[in-house]
Amino acid sequence: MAATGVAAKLPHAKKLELYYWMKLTRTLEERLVNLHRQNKLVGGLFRSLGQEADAVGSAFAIQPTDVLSSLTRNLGSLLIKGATPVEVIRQHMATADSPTRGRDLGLHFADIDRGFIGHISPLGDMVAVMAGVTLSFKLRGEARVGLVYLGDGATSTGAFHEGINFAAVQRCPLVVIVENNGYAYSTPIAKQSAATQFSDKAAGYGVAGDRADGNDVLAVYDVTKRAVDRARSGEGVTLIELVTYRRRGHAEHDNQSYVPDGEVERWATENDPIDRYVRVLIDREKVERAEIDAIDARALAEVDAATDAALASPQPAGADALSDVYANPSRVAAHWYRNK
Amino acid sequence: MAATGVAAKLPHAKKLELYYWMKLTRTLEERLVNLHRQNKLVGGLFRSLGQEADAVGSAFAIQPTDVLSSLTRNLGSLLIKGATPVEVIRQHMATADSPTRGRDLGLHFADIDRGFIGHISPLGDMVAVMAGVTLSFKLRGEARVGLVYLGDGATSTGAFHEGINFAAVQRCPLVVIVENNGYAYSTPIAKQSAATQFSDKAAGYGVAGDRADGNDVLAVYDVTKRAVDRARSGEGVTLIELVTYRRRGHAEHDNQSYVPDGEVERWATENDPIDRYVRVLIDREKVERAEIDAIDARALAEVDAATDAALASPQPAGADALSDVYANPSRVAAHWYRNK
Amino acid sequence: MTEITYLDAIREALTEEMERDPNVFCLGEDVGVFGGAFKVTEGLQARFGVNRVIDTPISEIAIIGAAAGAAHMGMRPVAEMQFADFIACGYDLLTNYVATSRYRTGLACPMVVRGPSGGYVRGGPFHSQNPEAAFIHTPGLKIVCPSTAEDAKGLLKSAIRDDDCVLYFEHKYLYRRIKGVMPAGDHLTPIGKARTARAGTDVSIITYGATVWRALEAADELAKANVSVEVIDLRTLSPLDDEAINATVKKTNRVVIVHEDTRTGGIAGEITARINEQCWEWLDAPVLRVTAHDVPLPNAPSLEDFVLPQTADIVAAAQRLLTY
Amino acid sequence: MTEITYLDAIREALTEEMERDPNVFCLGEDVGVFGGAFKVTEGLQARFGVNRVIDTPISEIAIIGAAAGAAHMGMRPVAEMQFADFIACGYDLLTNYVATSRYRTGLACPMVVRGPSGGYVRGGPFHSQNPEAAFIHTPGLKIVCPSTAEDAKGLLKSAIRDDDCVLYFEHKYLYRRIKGVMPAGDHLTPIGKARTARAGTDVSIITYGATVWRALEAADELAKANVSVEVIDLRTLSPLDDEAINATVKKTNRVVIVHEDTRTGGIAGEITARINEQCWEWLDAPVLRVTAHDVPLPNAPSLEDFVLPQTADIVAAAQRLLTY
Ligand SMILES: Cc1ncc(C[n+]2csc(CCOP(=O)(O)OP(=O)(O)O)c2C)c(N)n1
Ligand SMILES: Cc1ncc(C[n+]2csc(CCOP(=O)(O)OP(=O)(O)O)c2C)c(N)n1
Ligand SMILES: [Mg+2]
Ligand SMILES: [Mg+2]
Repeated sequence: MAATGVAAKLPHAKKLELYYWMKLTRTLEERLVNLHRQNKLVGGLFRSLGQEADAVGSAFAIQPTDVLSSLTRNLGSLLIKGATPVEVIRQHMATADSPTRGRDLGLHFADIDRGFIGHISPLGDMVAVMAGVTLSFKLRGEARVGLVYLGDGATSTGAFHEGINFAAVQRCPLVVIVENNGYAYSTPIAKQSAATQFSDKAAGYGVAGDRADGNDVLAVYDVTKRAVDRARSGEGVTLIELVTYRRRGHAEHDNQSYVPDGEVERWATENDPIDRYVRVLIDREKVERAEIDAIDARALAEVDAATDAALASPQPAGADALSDVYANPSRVAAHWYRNK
Repeated sequence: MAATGVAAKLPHAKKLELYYWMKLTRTLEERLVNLHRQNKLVGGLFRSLGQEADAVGSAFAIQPTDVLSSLTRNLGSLLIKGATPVEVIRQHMATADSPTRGRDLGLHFADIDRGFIGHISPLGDMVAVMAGVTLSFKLRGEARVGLVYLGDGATSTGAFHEGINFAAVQRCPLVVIVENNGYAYSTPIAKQSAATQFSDKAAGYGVAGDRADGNDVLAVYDVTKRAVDRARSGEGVTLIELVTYRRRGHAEHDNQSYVPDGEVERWATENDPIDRYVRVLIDREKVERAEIDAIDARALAEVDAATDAALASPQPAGADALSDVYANPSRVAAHWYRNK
Repeated sequence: MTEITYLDAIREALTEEMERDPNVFCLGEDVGVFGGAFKVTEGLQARFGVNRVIDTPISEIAIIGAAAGAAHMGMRPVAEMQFADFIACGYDLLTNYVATSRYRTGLACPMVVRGPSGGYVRGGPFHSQNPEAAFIHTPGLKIVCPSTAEDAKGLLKSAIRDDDCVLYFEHKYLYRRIKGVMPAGDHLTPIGKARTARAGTDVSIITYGATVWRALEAADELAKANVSVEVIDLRTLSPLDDEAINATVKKTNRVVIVHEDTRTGGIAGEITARINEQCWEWLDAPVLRVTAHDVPLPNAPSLEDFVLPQTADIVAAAQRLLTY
Repeated sequence: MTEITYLDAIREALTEEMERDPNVFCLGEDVGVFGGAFKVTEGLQARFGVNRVIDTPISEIAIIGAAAGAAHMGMRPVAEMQFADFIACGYDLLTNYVATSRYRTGLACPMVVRGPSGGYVRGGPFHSQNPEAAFIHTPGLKIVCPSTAEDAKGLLKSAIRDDDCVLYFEHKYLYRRIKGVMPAGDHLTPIGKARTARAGTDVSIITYGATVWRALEAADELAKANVSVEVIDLRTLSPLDDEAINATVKKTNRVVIVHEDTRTGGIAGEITARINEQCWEWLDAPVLRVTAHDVPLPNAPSLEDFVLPQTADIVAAAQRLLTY
């Protein structure tokens, strides 16, 4: 695990922070799994197990004023951008006080002030939207950068293609991260693309291409930081492929019957991003086990507190569904038979 | 002008045929220009002036049983596939006996038996459709090949991206030709793509990429033939960039105000595909000027005859508009106020 | 006779048609090894091979375009949208290419685009849509929406044999909740013919898809008050069965149109206009609509329940009609 | 006061809004140096610079997506579709992202998507479409269709200032055929308010866009037979001006709805349903529709003329209403 380039220069506290975010991600997701099993969530649950380094290392490389658009497996990125565990749990429980007031699912939520825009389901669309977010940075001469995530599968969408090409031509300050986790639902990458690697797509758009081990949080930070710096200095788009692995099914209900025997176990035992990073911290950064335990405890305490708060949250009232389709009119009328 | 590779082995008669198709294309288009000025056409007129070699050299490389999908500037390709000058004129005049019975414009017409499917307006769509045409060849084990054309501008569409990627993954026997003619309407290629060249897009799809001088008919034949042979032998998709130049405006009404001074003239005088090929025929193939004149006369006679036939064609009756939306019901009812 | 689910009925239709005609093949995301997100195509790849059940990239444009191209060449593709919501990505291909191909150039597009549609399942705004309205508006496309297991099978078989493109919107709420005994033999439900789900004389409820079952519940409810309700299950939305619509209007003179889709621009407007044009004199009361509210479909159960039409709403509308 | 064309009125609106608000910018294919396929944006890039009039790749998905992203950040993008027909390529972005963004996550999309729509110009099936129906059905989008030069300006200025996405379908048949004198000052036509294009008492014609002028011709014709026709120009299709619709129904008790769009699934159905629900008792006759026939729009003049609604058709429908 190379801490080369910029990652090597990260202060010690920052290196611990990287661990904290990965651990918080995993702890929070494990809590969501429990709540899911208890039937307390609304809708499916999508994990980023084994991909925490990819989400965390990349989001760690941007500034608070930068904007990212997360995908299904970027809980870690959202947390770094200021989304809180209680928001995430409420969102999964579709409570009245959730970020979308119970209207949308999972990580589909946004806060421009904190700099994140959750995705929508149709894959690839956010690449086009982030082309516009970063176009606005360019037009206004702001030194801000955008970061958008998509899966290996989403590279097959027209929206990805049009979005990255638009951003490339306009030299928007956009970093596009393809999270190659081996599968799109059940579809292996060989049935998604005939390219040798996803970073090969960069040349076709005339943008910089890069590729890194997505389970090495420092390498992820490193490759992203370089791209972010390029974007900020006006050098335009970079397409980064992060190679990782989706250890759970597409969502919790998916039994991964299509995965070759032993593949998941191999990644779990040999290539868990948190385990790997703990070894780096202990072996190279000389962090004490107790310090790591303290971070673990902190993450758990935060998730516990968030759970308590979320469990106390109310469900939305039905008629709340009628507001805010438009700014004006701000409310749709209920059908007459509901006002009886 | 290199007649290397397979083109060098073309029999003499075939080499003259190449000239005939280019000349027929130009003569027919010039006739359409006249008819357009006389207000005899319905809708705009799109020329392939200066791009005849690209259309002809490529379509010449496929077999009668192969299928191509032409674009705006592929009149030559359609002629080779058996579309007749009278059909083309009728189609532009929207006559009752035109291939689309007056329903669609210009080169938007098709005949599966002769192996051509004209494009529709939304750019890029035909790449997806041709992925399906060639998928059927693969599924049925037929040794047939598909050829689809798109402009530099159309490479920016989602349909192109999804279509070529699908064909690449499925290893469909499809040849995709990007006609880089410098402009998409008024938009120069630099505002369409940041890639150095369009053939750079091949790697991103894991397909073979190639590039040729689109105004050298033998080079076009050569590069296409290689791709067609690869496709036929099961090696999948090739993306070919043909470099050419659009000497007229997007359509005849476009005054090309956006084109730098002298650019059109330079291409016209230095790089006309027909002039260049005449020189090859005379200098290298030792063709007599009289033989060339005879071909010119033949093309003109054919266009004259076609014009006469087309001018005698009737306009469709209004109510003809109501048939064949579906196979069943085969006719839509006219609104009551039309049956009064 | 054993009952099978609506979902199994779809698979049975696919299986029979693939057996019958070697030109029939399936394509879509995860339809092969995995058998589809809802397991509709489960086992088909094992049975018919990878060339007849094709896993595609995530490319709705290409899936629809490729189906059209293959259809031109005489194949009979059945394309799956993993959720019907994503048909939006192929809107241009469907409306501009597929729908116009025969009309413009004589090229046939005998293909089916199928996918799970509809709500009542806490799917949120992108996994619950009823995409029919935009396509009803498109000449050249046909649309069917089965509400029973029998029709799920019979309409899919007819759709596959139709010489034009048929959008087949199966309702995910019904997948495992509804069962039926399949008629023996080559069971084909004709496209373009509605079904009387319940005969009655006082009020007509015209609907399709999942809300057929809510309409039947409402009819039961109303029967307790001696109101005789006729429930018409449209089955095909394009082309509409004007004959069946006119017949029920002339019979009951009072109509509620029910759909799960949002109200404005939904098909109820079209049906109301046709009733106006074709049998206005027979109406004893205005045509009423019971539909979703005009908002994106929210996720929380309380919100979804509020937005979507419920049985009580249909009862209320029928009762109102009886006051005229 | 000098008259300007409908097309110049659009340009005037863009110019004034770009002057007023530095966040307003235009993007689209060929809108910059070339000034657009119809020259609507001619001169704007020279005046406002390349950062405010942006030539884009041929990428309707990206144009709409980028407009949405910029709008989130406080910009006011005006995206051009070179022909409104190509909005089909961005259907997913518009219906799934733009329309739902505020509702789901509170993110505003104040943006305009404009483009030449409509036929009567021998444009054939892909350069003549009226794409409104699919979007009327989409909660979260607004739609305006100006028929006069004054409204072309006033509605565009209002659309640019609206805090949500407005689809602005300008009619290419009217571009240079219709002129008007622009009202002085900051001329804003309110979104959501219809206009009485002609007052009358016997029959109401409800329409919008290019057919407003055909309705007015029909009214002239009918006036010769002493029939007093009221013509309502909807101006905004979403949200519909129910008040104006109800008022004219209650005044004349006889309604023809006219639209250039194909009939089935067009907005006339929606309006008919609303009239049924809101003022059925006031109708003396069924609501009639005069619309295009349900086919892709063909190219030949004889075919196009047959398919599209003509003045005589409107006259015939009004006359029929008078027989009730
Ligand atoms: C346009 C579109 N088509 C289909 C889907 C259904 N779908 C949801 S996630 C998914 C797989 C995504 O795979 P990938 O992009 O690799 O992301 P990952 O889940 O592996 O992170 C699919 C097919 C969708 N959301 N959007
Ligand atoms: C999806 C779509 N958007 C916009 C247009 C309008 N349009 C027609 S041709 C054209 C330019 C095409 O340029 P290119 O692809 O380079 O082909 P060329 O005309 O140069 O051969 C445009 C923008 C269209 N036909 N389709
Ligand atoms: Mg993946
Ligand atoms: Mg070009």
